[in-house]
Amino acid sequence: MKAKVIVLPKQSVLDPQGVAVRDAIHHHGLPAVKAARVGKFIELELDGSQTEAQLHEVCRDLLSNPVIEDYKLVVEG
Amino acid sequence: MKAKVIVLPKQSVLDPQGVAVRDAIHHHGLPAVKAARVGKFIELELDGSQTEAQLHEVCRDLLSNPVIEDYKLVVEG
Amino acid sequence: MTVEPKITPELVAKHGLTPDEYERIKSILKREPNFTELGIFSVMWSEHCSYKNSRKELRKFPTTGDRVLVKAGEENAGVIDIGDGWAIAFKMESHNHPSAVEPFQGAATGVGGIIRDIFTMGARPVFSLNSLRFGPITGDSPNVKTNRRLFAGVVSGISHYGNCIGIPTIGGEVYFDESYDGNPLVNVFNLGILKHEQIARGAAKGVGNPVFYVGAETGRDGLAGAAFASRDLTEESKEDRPAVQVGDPFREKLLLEACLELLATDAVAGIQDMGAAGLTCSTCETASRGGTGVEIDLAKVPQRETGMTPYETMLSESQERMLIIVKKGHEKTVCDIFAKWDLPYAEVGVVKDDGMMRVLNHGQVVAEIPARQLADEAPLYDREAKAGATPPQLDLAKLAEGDNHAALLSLLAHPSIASKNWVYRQYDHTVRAGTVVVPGSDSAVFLVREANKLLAATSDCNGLYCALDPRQGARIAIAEGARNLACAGAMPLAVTDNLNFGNPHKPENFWQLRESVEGLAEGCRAFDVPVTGGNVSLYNESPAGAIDPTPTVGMVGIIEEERHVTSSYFKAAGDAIILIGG
Amino acid sequence: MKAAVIRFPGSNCDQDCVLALSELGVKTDYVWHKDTSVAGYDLVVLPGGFSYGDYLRCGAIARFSPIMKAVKEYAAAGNLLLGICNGFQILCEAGLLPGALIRNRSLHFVCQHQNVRVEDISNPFLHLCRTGARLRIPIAHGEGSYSADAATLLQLERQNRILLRYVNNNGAAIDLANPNGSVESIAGIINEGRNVFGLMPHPERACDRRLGSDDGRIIFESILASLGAISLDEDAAAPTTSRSLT
Ligand SMILES: Nc1ncnc2c1ncn2[C@@H]1O[C@H](COP(=O)(O)OP(=O)(O)O)[C@@H](O)[C@H]1O
Repeated sequence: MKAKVIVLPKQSVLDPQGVAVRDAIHHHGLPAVKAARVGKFIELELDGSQTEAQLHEVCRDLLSNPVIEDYKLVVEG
Repeated sequence: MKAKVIVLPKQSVLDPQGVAVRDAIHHHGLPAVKAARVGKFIELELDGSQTEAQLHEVCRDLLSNPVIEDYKLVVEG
Repeated sequence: MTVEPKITPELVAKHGLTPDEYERIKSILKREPNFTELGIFSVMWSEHCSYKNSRKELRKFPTTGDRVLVKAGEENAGVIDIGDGWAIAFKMESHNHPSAVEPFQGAATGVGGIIRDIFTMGARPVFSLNSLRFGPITGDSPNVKTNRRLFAGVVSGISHYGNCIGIPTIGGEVYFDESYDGNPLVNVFNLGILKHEQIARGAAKGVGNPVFYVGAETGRDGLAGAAFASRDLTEESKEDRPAVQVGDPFREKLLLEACLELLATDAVAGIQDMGAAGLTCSTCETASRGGTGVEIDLAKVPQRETGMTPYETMLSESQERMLIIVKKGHEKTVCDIFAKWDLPYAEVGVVKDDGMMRVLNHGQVVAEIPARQLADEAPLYDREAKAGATPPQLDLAKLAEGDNHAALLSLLAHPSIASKNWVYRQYDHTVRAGTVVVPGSDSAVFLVREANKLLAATSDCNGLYCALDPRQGARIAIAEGARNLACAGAMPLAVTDNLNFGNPHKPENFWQLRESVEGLAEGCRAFDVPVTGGNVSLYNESPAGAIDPTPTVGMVGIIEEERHVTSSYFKAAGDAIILIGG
Repeated sequence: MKAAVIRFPGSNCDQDCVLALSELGVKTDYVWHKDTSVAGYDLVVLPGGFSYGDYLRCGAIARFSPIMKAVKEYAAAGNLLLGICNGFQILCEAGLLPGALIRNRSLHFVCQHQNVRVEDISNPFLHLCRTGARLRIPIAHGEGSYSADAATLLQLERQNRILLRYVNNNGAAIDLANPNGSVESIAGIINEGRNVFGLMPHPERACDRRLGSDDGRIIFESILASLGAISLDEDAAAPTTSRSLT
């Protein structure tokens, strides 16, 4: 059983990484990329004894910083 | 049109962040998490003028380092 | 066009302005302000920008001396002569409130802000210090966990920004005490080196000169952060906090190099960083200092987000931006240098002779305010000062006899006393190849190669002493700084300070502020060192109460001869140990 | 002889490198990352710093900057190329050296004076040292943990291409003395052609005794000597242990 967590900077917050990546892709010769945002991807392996609410708590308190980031949680299998 | 790129450390490569995340989750009181891996999530906004091969090239050459990382590319919409 | 809200007494209050202050605004404008103008006044007249509650006290500092080239308050930072045509610019600044909300970014942008203050003076930043206060970090209570998160976040924020930009952080201090529970203090210091003739001014000189905006695009970050920093922290501040500013040290590095490269040409008439209150502060202050007016058009300002209103653009606190007054005819020099460093730039306005700060949006006037009255004529207050309750006296006779050995060990294990290696190991303290005495000694010693000068620097303040007796505590802070410098082999040159206190509307807090300022002033006179500038951070107060008064002192000294350099470690077995003073 | 220090926009040890080389009497130029030639130089240095903010991975973006094409050709022709810290990361990203540098195992940036042991002197960068000599040189990095697969490591070992290892005060490469979790305590490696050297420690910060150590000089002096730019009395120059003050 697995959970996948995606953490991305909030839209209103400056994302210097995203800007650097977009510029680098342009330099690389691919102007088709209009914007880039860079966040974290976290894969958790679960033994099944957890609840989804517990996972959300971990996402909110530990894996993301609610002040500047949003997260998405997908539990699989 | 969007592309999503997930970059994760190869299984064989040390992932100190993953270990730290797992330990922190245990501390938080959720032993159900057996392992964690931490990678990057990159969201690209596209104008449609690119080919999938070009995106793969960017993923391979720029967004990931094949020596230590694997990537997954999903193009949407 | 969005319709701007109507000005109501509630809206005025929400902007932190009193009815009297609002009347004063009307008499300056000779009419009602519009929404944008109200926002502009609210940030310029916040404590953070106007020092309206503390300015009268600050006048008590000694600010003159043979070595003073630029006095406190004149510019972004004071400048001190160190001989042979060389000078230093240095200053300390707080980022307490932002760090309480988001420790990593709050501390990081604090470092960015103080570094901009220094290179705005034309100086190349060469080292930083940091002075930190947190609540207790040992134990398992929710408060303690928060404190640990704040502590770790602040240290990595400073490390991230300072290391990336390549300026060594060579010293500082960290204290842990209940009074800082939920009210962390993050004071950062930077020092830069320059030749006397390189001193740059933040004045809009030369009517007709173009005004340039350079650096990062403006977004909605930190809207009205200056006003935010001029309030107590409450539970709700977490809700109505401004969009958090995110620092980009890479951009700032480019900005630093580009600005220094530009200042080395003959193109610049004036330069000012956009710190708190961004465009607002930089336009009206340069106009006020230059005795001129400035007109800008917001439509020309590089923007990161779409649909920003004039109010938002003027009040944004996006980081890594500067305003440059360019000598007419030298526009191309500016464009070439900023293009070389891949930085956004735009000609956004012009210097006028009418004393007004005029803001246009697509050619339409959206704000028009007399610059000098906005920048320099904020109301000044004499707050009521009254000593608080006398702190409990410790009766030494009643102290229990204990195991001295165990007591010593537990003292040494206290986080405030224990080694700070965990902190300074995360700071690049050897970049620029000049650190002669690394963190861990009484003062750091730095060899400024361009000038071949050895400088020592330290930051000091014991909040507990100041809580017991703010005047005496402040004098002790100065004396401790001077002692730390002497122990490194240095003669003290000058002082910068950061006054961290609670809400000044409470008489006991204001009393602490006044006593501390007078104590610092006495200390400075005793050691014959001028104050070259600093920062005031009030409202460091949560529902549990105000912080201990913390007038942090940053002191810089010069070491005349290399053989005088001394560090505080024991060097060899068999060396004699002598105790002096007492 | 002439040296070039490449200046990426976020380089921050470029000035320190120029200073260290200049003080040894080497004429040294800055070369801008947007330039396209390093012709005429006898030594090229990729300095430390955060080349492009290091936002994706350290060195990932720098690898594609215009100057790197020239640097690769220059190295392929057998000329001396030195990558320090971020420069080492760029060399790995660019494929000029094998392996990669990942996040320190502590997840923290680490800055301290560090002992490293010279493992091999049959190269232009360390030939004035003695094998086994201990040098004390500052490190300052957040992503300095060297990582490579088993086959690569074996090859590095067999070809004597591991040039520096992190060690303790007694010269032992024990785990406690490993500041970042590098595999086999590796602090610096060289390419197969033995002309491209990457290392995490900052020798340019250890060229002046006033800064606590001048052990870094031996690296620059070795380079100069191998280019025939100086001739040294080898015994006088070769430290068997640290020459530093403390
Ligand atoms: N936040 C910090 N950043 C960098 N160095 C620090 C920091 N805190 C403490 N240090 C360093 O640790 C050493 C001891 O600090 P401190 O305990 O304040 O000394 P003292 O009490 O002797 O003045 C000093 O060299 C100081 O510069």
